[in-house]
Amino acid sequence: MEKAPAAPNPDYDLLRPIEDPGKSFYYIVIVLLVIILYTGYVYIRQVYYGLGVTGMAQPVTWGFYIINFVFFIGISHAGTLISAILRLSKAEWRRPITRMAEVITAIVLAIGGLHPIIDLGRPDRMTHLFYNGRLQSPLLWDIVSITAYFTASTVYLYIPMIPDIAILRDRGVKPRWLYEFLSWGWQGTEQQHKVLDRAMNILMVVVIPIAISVHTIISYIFAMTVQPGWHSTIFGPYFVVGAIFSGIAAILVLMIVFRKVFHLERYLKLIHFNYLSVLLLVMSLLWFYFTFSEYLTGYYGHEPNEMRVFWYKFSGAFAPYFWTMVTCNFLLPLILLSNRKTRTIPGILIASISVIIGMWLERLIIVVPSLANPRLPYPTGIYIPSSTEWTLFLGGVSVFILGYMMFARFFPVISIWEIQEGRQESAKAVTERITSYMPDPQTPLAKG
Amino acid sequence: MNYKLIDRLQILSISLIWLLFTGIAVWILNLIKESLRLHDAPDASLGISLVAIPVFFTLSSVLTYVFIGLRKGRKKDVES
Amino acid sequence: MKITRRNFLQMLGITGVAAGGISQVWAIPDKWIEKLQYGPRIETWKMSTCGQCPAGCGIRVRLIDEIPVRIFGNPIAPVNSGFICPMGEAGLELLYHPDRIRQPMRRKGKKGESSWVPISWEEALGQISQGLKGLLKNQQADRFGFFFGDRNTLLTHFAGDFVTRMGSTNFFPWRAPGINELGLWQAIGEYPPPSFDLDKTDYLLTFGTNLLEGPPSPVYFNRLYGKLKESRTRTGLKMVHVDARMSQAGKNATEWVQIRPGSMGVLALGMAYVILRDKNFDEEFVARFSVDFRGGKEDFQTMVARDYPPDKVFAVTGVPPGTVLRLAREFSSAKAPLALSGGTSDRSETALFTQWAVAGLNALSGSFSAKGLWREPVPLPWGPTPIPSINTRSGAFSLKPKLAPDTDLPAHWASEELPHLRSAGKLPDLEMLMIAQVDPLYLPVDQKPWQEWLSRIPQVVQFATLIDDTSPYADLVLPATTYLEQWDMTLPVPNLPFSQLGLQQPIVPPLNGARPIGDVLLALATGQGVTTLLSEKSGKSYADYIGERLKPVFASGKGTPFFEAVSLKFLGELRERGWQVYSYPAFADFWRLLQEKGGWWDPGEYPEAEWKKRKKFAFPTLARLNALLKERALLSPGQGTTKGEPPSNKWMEGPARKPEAPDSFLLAPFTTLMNMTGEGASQPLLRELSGLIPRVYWQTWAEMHPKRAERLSLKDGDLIRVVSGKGSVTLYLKVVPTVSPEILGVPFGQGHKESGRYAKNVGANPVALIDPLVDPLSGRASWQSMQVRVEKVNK
Amino acid sequence: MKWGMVIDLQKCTGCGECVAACKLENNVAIVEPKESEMGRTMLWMDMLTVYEGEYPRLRVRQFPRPCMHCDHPPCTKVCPVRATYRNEEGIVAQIYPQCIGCRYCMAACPYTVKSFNWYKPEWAPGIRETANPDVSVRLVGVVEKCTFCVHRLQKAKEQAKAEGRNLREGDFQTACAESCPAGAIVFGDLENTNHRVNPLSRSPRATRLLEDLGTEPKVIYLKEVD
Repeated sequence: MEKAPAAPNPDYDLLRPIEDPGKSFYYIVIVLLVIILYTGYVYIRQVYYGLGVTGMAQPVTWGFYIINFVFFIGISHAGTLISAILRLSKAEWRRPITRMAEVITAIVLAIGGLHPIIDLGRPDRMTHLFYNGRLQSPLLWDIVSITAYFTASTVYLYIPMIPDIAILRDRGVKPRWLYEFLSWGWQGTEQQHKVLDRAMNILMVVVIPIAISVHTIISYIFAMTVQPGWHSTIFGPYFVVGAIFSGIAAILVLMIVFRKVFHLERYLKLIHFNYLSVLLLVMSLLWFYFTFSEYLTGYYGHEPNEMRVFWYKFSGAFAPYFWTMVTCNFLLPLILLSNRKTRTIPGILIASISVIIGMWLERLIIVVPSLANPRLPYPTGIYIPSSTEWTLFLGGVSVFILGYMMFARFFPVISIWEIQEGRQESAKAVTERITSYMPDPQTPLAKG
Repeated sequence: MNYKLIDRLQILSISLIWLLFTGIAVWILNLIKESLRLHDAPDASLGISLVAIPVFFTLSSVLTYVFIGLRKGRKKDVES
Repeated sequence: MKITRRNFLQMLGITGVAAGGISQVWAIPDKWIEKLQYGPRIETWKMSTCGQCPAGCGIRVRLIDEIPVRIFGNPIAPVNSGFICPMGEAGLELLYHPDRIRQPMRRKGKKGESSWVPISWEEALGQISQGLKGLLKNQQADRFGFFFGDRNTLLTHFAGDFVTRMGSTNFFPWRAPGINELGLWQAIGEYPPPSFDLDKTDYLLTFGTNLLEGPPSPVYFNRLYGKLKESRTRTGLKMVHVDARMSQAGKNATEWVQIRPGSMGVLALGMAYVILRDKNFDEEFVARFSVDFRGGKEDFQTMVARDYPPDKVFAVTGVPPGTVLRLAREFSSAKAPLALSGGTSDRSETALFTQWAVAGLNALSGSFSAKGLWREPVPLPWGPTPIPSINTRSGAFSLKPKLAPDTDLPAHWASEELPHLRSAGKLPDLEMLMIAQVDPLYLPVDQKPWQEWLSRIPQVVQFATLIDDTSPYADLVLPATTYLEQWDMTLPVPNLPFSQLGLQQPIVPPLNGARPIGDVLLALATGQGVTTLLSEKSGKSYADYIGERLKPVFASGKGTPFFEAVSLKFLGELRERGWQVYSYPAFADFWRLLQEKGGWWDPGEYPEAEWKKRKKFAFPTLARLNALLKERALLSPGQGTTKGEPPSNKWMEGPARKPEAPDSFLLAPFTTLMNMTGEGASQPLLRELSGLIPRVYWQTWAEMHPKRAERLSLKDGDLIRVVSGKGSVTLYLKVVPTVSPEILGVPFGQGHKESGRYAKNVGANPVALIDPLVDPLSGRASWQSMQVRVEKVNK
Repeated sequence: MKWGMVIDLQKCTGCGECVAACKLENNVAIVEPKESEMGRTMLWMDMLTVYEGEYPRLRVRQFPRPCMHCDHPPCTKVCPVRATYRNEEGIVAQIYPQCIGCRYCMAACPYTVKSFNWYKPEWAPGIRETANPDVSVRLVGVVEKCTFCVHRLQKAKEQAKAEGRNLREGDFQTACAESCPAGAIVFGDLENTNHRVNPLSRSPRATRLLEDLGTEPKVIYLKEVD
């Protein structure tokens, strides 16, 4: 396309939240900032007094921080992975969704990545990792893979954004210099488009394995130990599935929220939700399949220590959490999404939220019980998270919300140019593609 | 607005990214050296590095490619 | 969290104030700090003897620049040969305890209030000698008394001596009676009783005796148990522990027999029944060395045959007839059977009856005829020392060279009953009472009368290192030194195959204004013009007294200072040849050697028990027991047979001890190695480790059988309230199979009202639940038979 | 040189002296009651209890539990900063100044032997100053555990060097072995045939905790036979 058409582009009302964010935006920002500042204070207190202010103890030496670490990183799989897959599979309905998804990734990764540091007893010694870390420790693998994933996904978020930034620049939206700087002199020439497409094609291929590796490696933190309930080969895929699962739920929730707040009904149509929720349903079934086989093998093997953990989850102290998890992750989504009547926006919202909760519980159920039931005859450990841990959890969530709001404040959450591109080209492209699937009419069938 | 400055900044940023990624690469290599010195499981370290380092460089090169590509692709008549 | 943390620290600060009576918390001397930082770090070692319990283990203290940093065992001390127990380890925490008293203190406010005015030593001593002077002037010396915790050291003799020289006879030593002490006293009228040699037995039957977790010497017996446990796999030695609670003794035995508290005597007689029926008893011993076995219409045989058939025994003890039969047969057919009674069996209303019955069982099954199993108590070369005694008719205390078998008892049996004796009018109203090395208001005694008694004594002087539960009833508290700052001498430990004198010497000079009790007494005596405490004019201090007592030991040429281990046998041979392992021509050398090596011992002087020489063994009979009951009525106000009622032995079985309701239990307090008598509680290490085995650190717990817990739908770690007629305490529940379903085991030794920051108001004291029951025959307070109810408390 | 420990459960009476000795020898902090209740009690040497059967056949097995000093320690592998490692004499050592307190080693240890300083360790005045000068007092936020009293090894080596001789068996004993009244704990060089541990470790009663994990502990238990 040439430069922006004179006629007011219908898609430009996507820029409204950027051009005038409105009062409520600032109120929310202030509230969030307050929460975040308090969280900061709480964290500083923890650094000052030591981890004693948490509810962790022997033998449950890992708690909320690790749980949330796994949880947030899991959510992060929403974006990049999904949008990459959709892009790769040329699913045209992806266009309004991809960016939202990618933004989630970038922000949540940043938050999740911080959690191991919060969990350190001596954050002041972080630097030790640099001059004598040891790559044989799964923690180091994590650091590497998460850095890779973070950079990759930000790049992957940024590059498709350039044209939109250019639009903002051309419309002279403040702060001008920012858009000028970020737009990298985009003018939408053929050449530039070619470059952009090629780059994106490379990226979407690179990103997928990285994304998968990240959560696999996170699962390794547990699977590499010999602890009952952790030392399992399917943990890698299990975690990845769970991650994508929770990711999709997260996107759905966000989509519904934005649809409501920015009145994007024109863009986020029921069809999108429908597709995504079906995807969610599929993941839910997949998740159940993994959970089932994980516990069945444990149960059938009947190794005493395994069983101690097993019963601790199924009928012991953790039974309530466990069965809630099963309900949230499997039963509820299954009921709500498999049935067309309930596969409505509210139904989907409920399902997604329950999945998010369920997945958090799953992380809890993976981390704590194995620690609480040591192999040797110790008493079973107890873990009651302290207010500090709750606050930091809340803080993490609010950082996410704030981050997302800030993004939405400066950049369009729906890729304008991709939509336009879709309007102008994809219809043609798709028909071509479809005809290319069809058998050619010219060549007659060989007579037998 | 000062286009020259912004231009500089853009170049600076891209080079910083390179710096970062080379930094990471150097760090990983250093860790491998460490593990060799303390002879504890360098194999794992090697494995990681084999995957990680190329990934980082692909990313950075893609970025640069886009950066240069976009500059090349500018219309000549555009005024800065 | 932060807040509670603050509070905790503040709490410490405050207790510090309250205890110290001064705003600033006690710490090590300031000059040390610098020394600790910049000192040349010269390491030195000093030998001494542990004073945490009466066992007298040799210790070896490591000093850096003259500052003690750690206590080890003295490798050449025969009693512990280099090993010590947790209490011994923790000694320094007592020495450096931040709440130690710095100055003499006078109580302000009325009795029972723990608030203090620090005063100078001069003032304090002045006040005491004033009091004493007054008493002596008005011929009221008998109004002066001394309640003294006997740590089996020379200081006990010295204190007794002090009291006598003051012209009073009211010396009240306190300690738990030794193993078999009560029973053998009744049977053969000997105190101290003959001692046993665990090494020689092939069937050990312990009636509540826990050699591993308390006196006489936990270290020695843990060591011996280690040896026996290993050798028993070859020798087939059988160790059976009879008690309501398994305890370490039961865990390390080959068999544990559950029994209802206080009914052990009945089991012993039940076994006797079987042995008699089998005619499988030690005819010779019974015939030659015993009385009242048969003949006469109320003899032992008839009583047992009539009253203790297995089924009846089962009804009382809860031990199935089959087990009684088996035990009896195994025991009587063993070559060297040994039955011990003490520990928990001492702490019931049937203490003496049980011990006597067990002694009878020993006699019956040939224990006394077994070669080398029983030995004579060792007389020390320094000749007889007066034994504190109480006359059960007059209730008068006195120090005698020898006890009269029918009227006298060792004083420490009855010393818990002082208030009762007073109210019975057998004890004069004291004007001045000294208390040292014991905390009566913490112990399982009848608390109320004690408080009243102490309240009515105008001058109660307490020697203490920490303000303890008794202090609020003392008018004057004098800061005493710990065993690491004073001279003393531990006396031989009963039931060890050698006699040992452990020298206690000051590892450091007394810290922060504390003074050794011995020297204070000496000063007071000279203040009264009494100088005869030390026979030599040259004598200045308590150390000299020890020297004097040691001179005869030196002169006798017996024994030797500790030396590197050689087998007892070899040493015996050396001695027979009249050799000395060290040569110490002059007493000075002997004294120096003692300080270098840590003590003196004599493995040779240990003859086998001679039954020809001694009084015949008297079997317990109904007649004797009932006579005794009348004889000792004094010790047990309002107990025993009422007039007119035909003599029966119902009471010997104690009250019916079956818990009735599903939520009611029999309270069975016990002690742990970490905190034998409650003193341990003041030291953080022991405080924490007191619950090492049940893994309930710092807290007091209650042990319940899984079945009962299930029925009450209680689970491990629950908080329960234990309620008795007397009071209630809240405890952590521990569900363990090591207690009989009828009892609730609760550790004794925590829940102090005072005793420093680490003990104060931490945990609970089962004594709060106990009604003052007394063994009518010995006057020992009982803590075994309280019925308690249990209810769940929500955390 | 491969230091190891043999614990004869047939001898052990479960008195707990080893625990006390260990705490004092290594200046292991005593946490306040609240903490302790949460399960933050620090015991380098612990005493574990197993109940077998029911009365009258009830047997209670108690065993002291130091660090197993595995030959293939699961804890050292996961440490991201080499704060714990297995030294050439087989002792699994902790480097307190190095530890970042991620507690991964605690999660990875199948024997749960490690303790963590949740707060700054506190001592009463006087007791802190007079702690064992040979052992550094830990800081807040680091993991600690039994070191086989490695500080004693250093002293013993210096001693032997000064006297110009090789290390003798008696020279280096851990606090627990040295103080065990029952003589149940024996410590020495597993590879040195002159040391008592060597034959003992090959006794038919010898067993290791969780052997099937292949961690190859150097703490060997001799089973209780009755």
